[in-house]
Amino acid sequence: MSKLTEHLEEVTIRFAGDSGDGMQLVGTQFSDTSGFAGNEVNTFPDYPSEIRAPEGTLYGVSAFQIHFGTRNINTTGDFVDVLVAMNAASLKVNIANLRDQGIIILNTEGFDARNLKLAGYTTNPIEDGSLQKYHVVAIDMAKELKKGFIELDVPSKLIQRTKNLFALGITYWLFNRPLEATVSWINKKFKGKEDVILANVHSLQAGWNFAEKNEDFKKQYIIDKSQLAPGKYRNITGNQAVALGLVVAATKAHLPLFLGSYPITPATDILHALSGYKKYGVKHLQAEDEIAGITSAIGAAFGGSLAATTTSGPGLSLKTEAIGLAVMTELPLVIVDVQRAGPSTGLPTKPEQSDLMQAMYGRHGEAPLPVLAAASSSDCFNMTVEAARIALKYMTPVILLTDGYIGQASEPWQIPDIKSLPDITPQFASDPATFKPYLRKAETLCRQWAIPGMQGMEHRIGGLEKEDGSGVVSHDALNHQKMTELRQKKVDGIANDIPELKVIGDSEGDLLLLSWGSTYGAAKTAVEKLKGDGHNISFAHLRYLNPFPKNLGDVLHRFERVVIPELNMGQLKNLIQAKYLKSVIGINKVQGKPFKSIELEEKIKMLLSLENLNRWKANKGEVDIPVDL
Amino acid sequence: MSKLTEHLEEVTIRFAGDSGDGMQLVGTQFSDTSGFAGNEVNTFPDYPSEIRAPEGTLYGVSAFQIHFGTRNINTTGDFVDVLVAMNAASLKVNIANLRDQGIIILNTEGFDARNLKLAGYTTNPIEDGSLQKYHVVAIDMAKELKKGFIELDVPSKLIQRTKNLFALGITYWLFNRPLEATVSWINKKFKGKEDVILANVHSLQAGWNFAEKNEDFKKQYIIDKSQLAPGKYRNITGNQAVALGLVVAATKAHLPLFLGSYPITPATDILHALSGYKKYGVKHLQAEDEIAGITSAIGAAFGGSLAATTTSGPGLSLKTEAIGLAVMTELPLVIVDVQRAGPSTGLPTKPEQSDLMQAMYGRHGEAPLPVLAAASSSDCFNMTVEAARIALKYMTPVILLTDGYIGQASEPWQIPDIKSLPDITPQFASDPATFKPYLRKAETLCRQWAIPGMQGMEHRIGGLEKEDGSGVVSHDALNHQKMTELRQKKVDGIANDIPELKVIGDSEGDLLLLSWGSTYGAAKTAVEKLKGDGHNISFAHLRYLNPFPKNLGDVLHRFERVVIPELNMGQLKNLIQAKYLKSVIGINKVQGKPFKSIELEEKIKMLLSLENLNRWKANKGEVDIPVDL
Amino acid sequence: MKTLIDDILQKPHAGEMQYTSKDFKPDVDVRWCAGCGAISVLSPAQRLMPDLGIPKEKIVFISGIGCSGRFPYYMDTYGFHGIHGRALPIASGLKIARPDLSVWIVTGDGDNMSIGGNHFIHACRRNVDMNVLMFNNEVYSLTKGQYSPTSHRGQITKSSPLGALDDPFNPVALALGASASFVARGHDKDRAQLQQLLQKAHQHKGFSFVEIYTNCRIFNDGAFDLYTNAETREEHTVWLEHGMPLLFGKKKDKGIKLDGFKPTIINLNENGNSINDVLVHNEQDSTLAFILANMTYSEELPRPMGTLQNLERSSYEERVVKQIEDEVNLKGEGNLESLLLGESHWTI
Amino acid sequence: MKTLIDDILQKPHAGEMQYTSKDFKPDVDVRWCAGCGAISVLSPAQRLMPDLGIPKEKIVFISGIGCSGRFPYYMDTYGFHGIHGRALPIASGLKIARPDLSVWIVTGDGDNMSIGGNHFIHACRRNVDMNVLMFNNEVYSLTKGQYSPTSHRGQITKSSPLGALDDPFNPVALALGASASFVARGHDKDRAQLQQLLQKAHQHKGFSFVEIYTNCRIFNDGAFDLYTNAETREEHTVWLEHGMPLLFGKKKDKGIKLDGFKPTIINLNENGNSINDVLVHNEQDSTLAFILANMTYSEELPRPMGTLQNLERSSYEERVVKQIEDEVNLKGEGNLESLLLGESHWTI
Ligand SMILES: Cc1ncc(C[n+]2csc(CCOP(=O)(O)OP(=O)(O)O)c2C)c(N)n1
Ligand SMILES: Cc1ncc(C[n+]2csc(CCOP(=O)(O)OP(=O)(O)O)c2C)c(N)n1
Ligand code: SF4
Ligand code: SF4
Ligand SMILES: [Mg+2]
Ligand SMILES: [Mg+2]
Repeated sequence: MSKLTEHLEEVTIRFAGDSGDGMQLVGTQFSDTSGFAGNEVNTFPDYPSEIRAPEGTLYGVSAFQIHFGTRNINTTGDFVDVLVAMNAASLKVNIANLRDQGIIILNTEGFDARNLKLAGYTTNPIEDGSLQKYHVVAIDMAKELKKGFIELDVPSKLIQRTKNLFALGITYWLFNRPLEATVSWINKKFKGKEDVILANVHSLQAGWNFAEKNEDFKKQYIIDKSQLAPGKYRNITGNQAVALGLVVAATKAHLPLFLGSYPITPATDILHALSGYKKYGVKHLQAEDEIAGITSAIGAAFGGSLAATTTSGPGLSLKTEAIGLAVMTELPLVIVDVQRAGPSTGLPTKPEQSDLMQAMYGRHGEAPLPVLAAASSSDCFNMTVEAARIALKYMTPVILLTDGYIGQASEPWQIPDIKSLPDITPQFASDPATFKPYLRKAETLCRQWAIPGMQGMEHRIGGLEKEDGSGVVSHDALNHQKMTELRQKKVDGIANDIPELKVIGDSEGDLLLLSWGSTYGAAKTAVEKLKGDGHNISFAHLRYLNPFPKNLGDVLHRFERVVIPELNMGQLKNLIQAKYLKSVIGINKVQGKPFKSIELEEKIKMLLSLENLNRWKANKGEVDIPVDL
Repeated sequence: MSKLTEHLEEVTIRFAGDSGDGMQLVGTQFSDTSGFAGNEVNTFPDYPSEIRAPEGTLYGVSAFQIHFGTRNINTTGDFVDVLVAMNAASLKVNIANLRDQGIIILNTEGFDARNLKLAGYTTNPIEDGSLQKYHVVAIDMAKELKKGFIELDVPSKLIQRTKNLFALGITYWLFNRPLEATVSWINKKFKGKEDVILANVHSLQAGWNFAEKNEDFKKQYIIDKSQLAPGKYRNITGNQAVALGLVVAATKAHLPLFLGSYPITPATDILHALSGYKKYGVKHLQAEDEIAGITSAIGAAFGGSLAATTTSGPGLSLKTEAIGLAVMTELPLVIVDVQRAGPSTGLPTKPEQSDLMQAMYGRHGEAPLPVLAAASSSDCFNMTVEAARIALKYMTPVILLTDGYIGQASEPWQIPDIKSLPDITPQFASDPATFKPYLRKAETLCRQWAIPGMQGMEHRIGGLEKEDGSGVVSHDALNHQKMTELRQKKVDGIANDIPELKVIGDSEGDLLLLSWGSTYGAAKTAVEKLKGDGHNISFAHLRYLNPFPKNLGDVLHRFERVVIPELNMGQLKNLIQAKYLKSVIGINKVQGKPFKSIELEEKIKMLLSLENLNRWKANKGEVDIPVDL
Repeated sequence: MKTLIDDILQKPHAGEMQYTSKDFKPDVDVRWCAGCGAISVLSPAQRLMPDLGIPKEKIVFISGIGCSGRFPYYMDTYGFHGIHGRALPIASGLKIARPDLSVWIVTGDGDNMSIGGNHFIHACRRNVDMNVLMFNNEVYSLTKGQYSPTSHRGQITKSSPLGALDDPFNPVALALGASASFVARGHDKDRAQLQQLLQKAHQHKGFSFVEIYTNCRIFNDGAFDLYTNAETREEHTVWLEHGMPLLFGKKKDKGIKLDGFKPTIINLNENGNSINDVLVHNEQDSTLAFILANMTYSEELPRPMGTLQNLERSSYEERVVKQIEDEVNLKGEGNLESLLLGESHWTI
Repeated sequence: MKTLIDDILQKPHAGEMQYTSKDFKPDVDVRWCAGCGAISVLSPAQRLMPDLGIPKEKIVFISGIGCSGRFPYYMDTYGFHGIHGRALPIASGLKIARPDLSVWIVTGDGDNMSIGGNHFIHACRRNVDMNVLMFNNEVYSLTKGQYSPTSHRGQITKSSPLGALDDPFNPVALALGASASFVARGHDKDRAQLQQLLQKAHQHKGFSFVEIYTNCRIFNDGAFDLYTNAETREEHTVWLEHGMPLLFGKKKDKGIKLDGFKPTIINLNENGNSINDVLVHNEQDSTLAFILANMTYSEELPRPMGTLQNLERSSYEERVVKQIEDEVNLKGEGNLESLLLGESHWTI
């Protein structure tokens, strides 16, 4: 039986099941295999916030979404094309986002009376006609698996545990994916447990075979390879990328790396990764709290390490006072904040971009420091290295903002050639004769770094105001004014050392869409779509929030309207209005979810209407679009 | 011998000496006596930052300044008219601020070789002619005192310790002040120690007599009574006023008062005062740190107390996370921040206004809360009561900003009639049948307060996002959006419940001077002076920083230029530019000192020049005046 | 100084209090993992409540963050789910402000001993009358498995893939060092024992600390099996009861004897050993409590369970109330007018 | 993994180290009040430094905030004046990153036991090799006189005008409960003793805690007079020295005897008491240390001074280094390229 094939540009598939169903595992495999196959990929794991909720419940559903295609894959996909649902709860939770005519691959075993009840279905959706607008393939996976295993001597309990690979096999057939990568991963992962390997490989193959034979699967979909730059690639999450970025930055700066941290969702993975890098000489202290996390890092920085601390909102709040100390002592320190939805404990597993104002201003006194933000999972690597570069070059703490979305989402990352990355030069003092701890370099205003062990440069620093140059404690009025200004100027001056803002599209005109952080993906996709549809719109993305790129003011004033989409109530909007007195239109969403590109597309389309433009002009820029995402 | 008298409008006197010289004591007496005499008074104690620095050193000088007069006494005085200097160091440190032709009353004993050396004088200023432009009265106080005591049987050590009262007596003569108030204070203070009373009273009188007889004192100065509203008055510092405000607010709300706090300069006096109010039923916990301070207050608030926590910058930083919890749980809480110069430990004994941005935005997530600021020492009372009113009426934490200047400075305060103050009504839930913890009142959006002990309203709250109404933990996307907006709207809505901004002077025109917090005094004085000189300038003062008064936008846009003086790098300027897109001219000073009114006067005069206005217009509002105070 | 609170407090409980444990179960799903030790602590707690004879509106459960932090949601009383590590100061503020309430804290080994460690030792010292149930699972569970301050050296977790390098706290020893007045230990596999300990903690006036070994099925399964499983626990734990000899073993034929300060095991069937040689527990002896506490991580000795220390001492909030009363008795109730007038004032 | 730090570290000290205490005195005024106990600790510390045989660029003094916090300014070594309560984690980070340094912490009873309490107990547990000198003056001095966690109940201070209601920590007992390996106590009136204790603390590998009674002239003058003044201290303190009997009194004719766990006083001139009845100190016995620690607030017993406990245990930073070395020995030094490649990658 030969089947039809169809070429597609992009697809979004979502594996959903109970927490125990192994959806994260098959999701990761599917995404790696898609990478191997030469596609652009963007993935997002969607864990329940319970550790292990009761089986079959709505809040126990675990899912993994993969968006892949030939080009322009910047988000994890607005709508799902193919939904794998291992039980009724996972269907219920995920169907809202399924595209009409989308494919549902169901495991009927998960739709028994108990499961239906737990999911809150009064009738079985497989039978009650409610799924008519989708293409449903209902499979009794247990039964199918048993068939395939008849000739094998494997315990049936083991077989049952490989249903997820069966489902994966089906999807591999659907997108004509090779099985090799997953097979070799299984062999590596379960090395020594022959029956486990056998069961898994067999199930994977059985899934493929099942789909090939089954009449409900009418077509295979082909997604052409992307035009990617030649090189080595891997899938990487933002959190992994931060960990690697720190190791690479330390290497390029020829410094030991020290991490002082305290676990907190969704930042803990960075700690996990670094705690495994012992053979790279990484030292870490899992401290008793966030304050000890950052202050131990400050101690290590005083001793000459590239020091870092990683956290999320509540932890950043606790580090507030110590960040001020790092500002005053002018020690290099990388502070990574993987933002989550607040305030307070908030929605701890959900992303938001609402720590920007805190990163900028969340300290008593005038305590300026550089703030950067990563645009995507793989960009976390670049921006971490950049944060370390700035910290070491300017002797300053730097806050790098990522969030729970890009922290946990993954995308292919072109692995850099380490040797080709530029060196980072720490600002060590060298001459005891002229040494003073607060003497500054004229160009950067950075002070000198003399660390214990350097003979003849013994000195004392701390949180009290210092005399310019000598670093001696000073309560002098004019000195305080001077030092306050110097600290500000040092940070402001970094604007000369970072790339200017690039505008994609016309460099002036009606409307500029300006994104920052993880909204990059959705914004970019929306812009490309709108341009494809013939709209005139320009786009820029900010990675540097403090200082802003030098040309930002110019860029802004060259547009009639500036639109900023943010996962907060308008924090960047606020900063920009304050600094450039340029009215900004905010698109704001605080729902614990990233933007869909379609949401932005529609908002912007609305804005682009002549009527809206006129209304805006008539109101002197005071029309905001309502937050109704 | 009868002497001349001269009438003066206002005078600034400064008592300066070694830490052990009792300058704070006589300063307080002088200021109380001036209040008794019916003058307006403004005083500032100026302690050394060391606890007890070595005698005679420059950094051991302790001073107390009193500015008093018939009208318009809003600051502690830009320049000193009369300086009492008990030793060489105190002359050295304080002479810079003495007006030409000012009077110096010196104790020659403090100008011996050792003292001169410690003060860094190579020649004796009394003799070397360097004080020519002043009117110097050099007195060997020890000798004079001994004379007077000849007939008394008092140990000479005791006599020596009353030199400060001798000096006070001199100044009382100089301004023709009655001795009674101080005499009765001495009697009360040293009750039971007859010889101490004797010695002190005698010295005071001896000082008066000395001045009356001495030829160097040619004139007595008369300062006419002020036109004060009839009523009872006392001198009060901002910190005392906060303590009293809390007690009064609790009384008017019929709630017990709870303070959870941790000592920190310059806020500790509030804790000191409240810890002495046991017989008013005040409970306080001196906690193990600031976090325990605020969280214990949150616990007390949960239990139905009017709860407060008091601190300064570093402490506010530590409370960051818990403030977010109070925002999320929507519990009433008064947070008082007596600002000091930062960042980090900074200049811990010096005032600054640099915690405004932190008060506004120093929390992770979107965590809005009301921010108020007191304008003067006595205004601390009003704004504390107001903070409590808002906290209880809207079920929200409120940050009240004062600073080390008004916290420690004192001025006469008309003691309010408690009965005439309006009641405050806590928002207690009443009906278990309809009770839900997050049901809101339509007008205020405040939720209901059900406290343990209320039967049938058992419920659970916490830091996780809540479902609207029910208060049950919710991770729902749209609910989070809704709750985030509700929290914001609740705070924004308070704008309808606070006074509109009053403009003094024309309600539109070229230039509006807008002050906030403790800059009030200097700004007001400068404006009155400028108006007196015929300049056209309008003035307004902000007590509400979040939300702003409803009419602020209107007011701002009615002026060509808005000038904001702040003891920071432009924080209110920032907020206003962000919100109203109105360019602001900042006058910024970060020197650990309040503004002098003359500084503001001069800056504004510069701005009022036609040339400056034109330049400003030409530059579309982008001319800022340089910070060179 | 009568306040609105007094009105609320003095209102008597309407109707009769005929509670059963059901009255303390709110209508919500328990969202701990199946088999989580926390679930086993919930039912003794719910069963104890009716015995307290306290109206449920006067009972408050306060927690920090961690799996244990959910506890208040499962108790139909007043509840406060605080922030990480701060349950104790929240509870202290509440209890000082409201001595009429029965205040319970549920916390974890991370919440209480890591980020909350300072509040813990100060609470021990201050002796506010409240009861702490610390769910010790020797791991951070809610954040998915990092080592905690009670994890043992070498423990492999997500943040110690090569083994943790820290030595653990011994929570009961720390509590003793901080001079807690009531210190006890129980575990999730014996609910009756646990209920008894909670009752004792409640009865004790002042700060009561109960460490509870709770199994984390997911991140540290079986950590306490030796001490909690029915098959092994008799041999590997010793129950401490005031006035009773320290006997253990399936047949209660082994005892703890002191050799100087050193606890050793004697077999009652051997060498003419007799029950008279066996150490008798005394809850009021702080040194003994410390010796017993230090048996905790011993390889040879059984692990002590039950009440290590139970001292009488006035509670902090009593002292607060008394200081106010004494002052009022001495000087009369404060007059607000004269407070405002201050030391000196004048009239215009 | 060679780094620039290695270069700095391996550079030998230029010239000979012939230090005297003067070399450790920077050219600044000491700004403590005349007669402050802190001043008396400064000189033994400065005198000790030359004896350590460590180049001064390898010595670091770290402090928090309080009067004690100024200490680093008076030591001509590297120094860090941290924020309130955080000296210990700053020091821990430094020492873990830089095991080659000699790290000293100077802190106060408020800095270390109040806001810094959590870091203190974790430092005790973790055993990073550093030396803590805690200046205990039983008051917050820098903030001008509030009660501290070591103030006694009833103490009148600015924030307890009617008397403090808290019972104090016993710092050495708390350290023992948190399993600190080296715990000692000295005071400001005997500099020779103090210098000896500091030397011992330095020699001890791991975390060393020395509580130092320091008189605050201004806010708590004379708090320790009984234990520190030459006239009374012999009668009111007992010096602890390993292997030595616990004798005290002007004529050393009184001794501490244990009655069960209870220390009692015996007079060697009475009732046929002999030196053999007197308790002999053993620094390595944790129970004894706890018993001695608990003598602290006794009305009758002399206050213990000297070394309460001195245990050998590997230091935390040693374990960190060893874990890295072991891993490198096992798997070879990390290859950054392969780390970046990760578990699976592909080539385009
Ligand atoms: C300020 C802050 N830091 C970190 C976290 C993340 N966090 C939540 S629970 C937890 C540890 C919980 O451990 P434990 O108290 O042992 O509770 P368990 O989950 O094991 O019951 C951590 C680190 C947080 N919520 N808030
Ligand atoms: C975060 C913070 N909170 C509070 C303070 C104020 N403060 C400075 S020192 C101190 C107490 C110091 O007591 P202690 O450690 O005993 O030092 P001492 O002055 O007695 O030597 C306090 C509360 C501060 N500087 N920072
Ligand atoms: S993760 Fe562990 S502690 Fe948490 S609920 Fe599950 S079993 Fe219990
Ligand atoms: S206040 Fe006390 S502790 Fe501080 S320097 Fe003076 S005497 Fe020493
Ligand atoms: Mg735990
Ligand atoms: Mg102290």
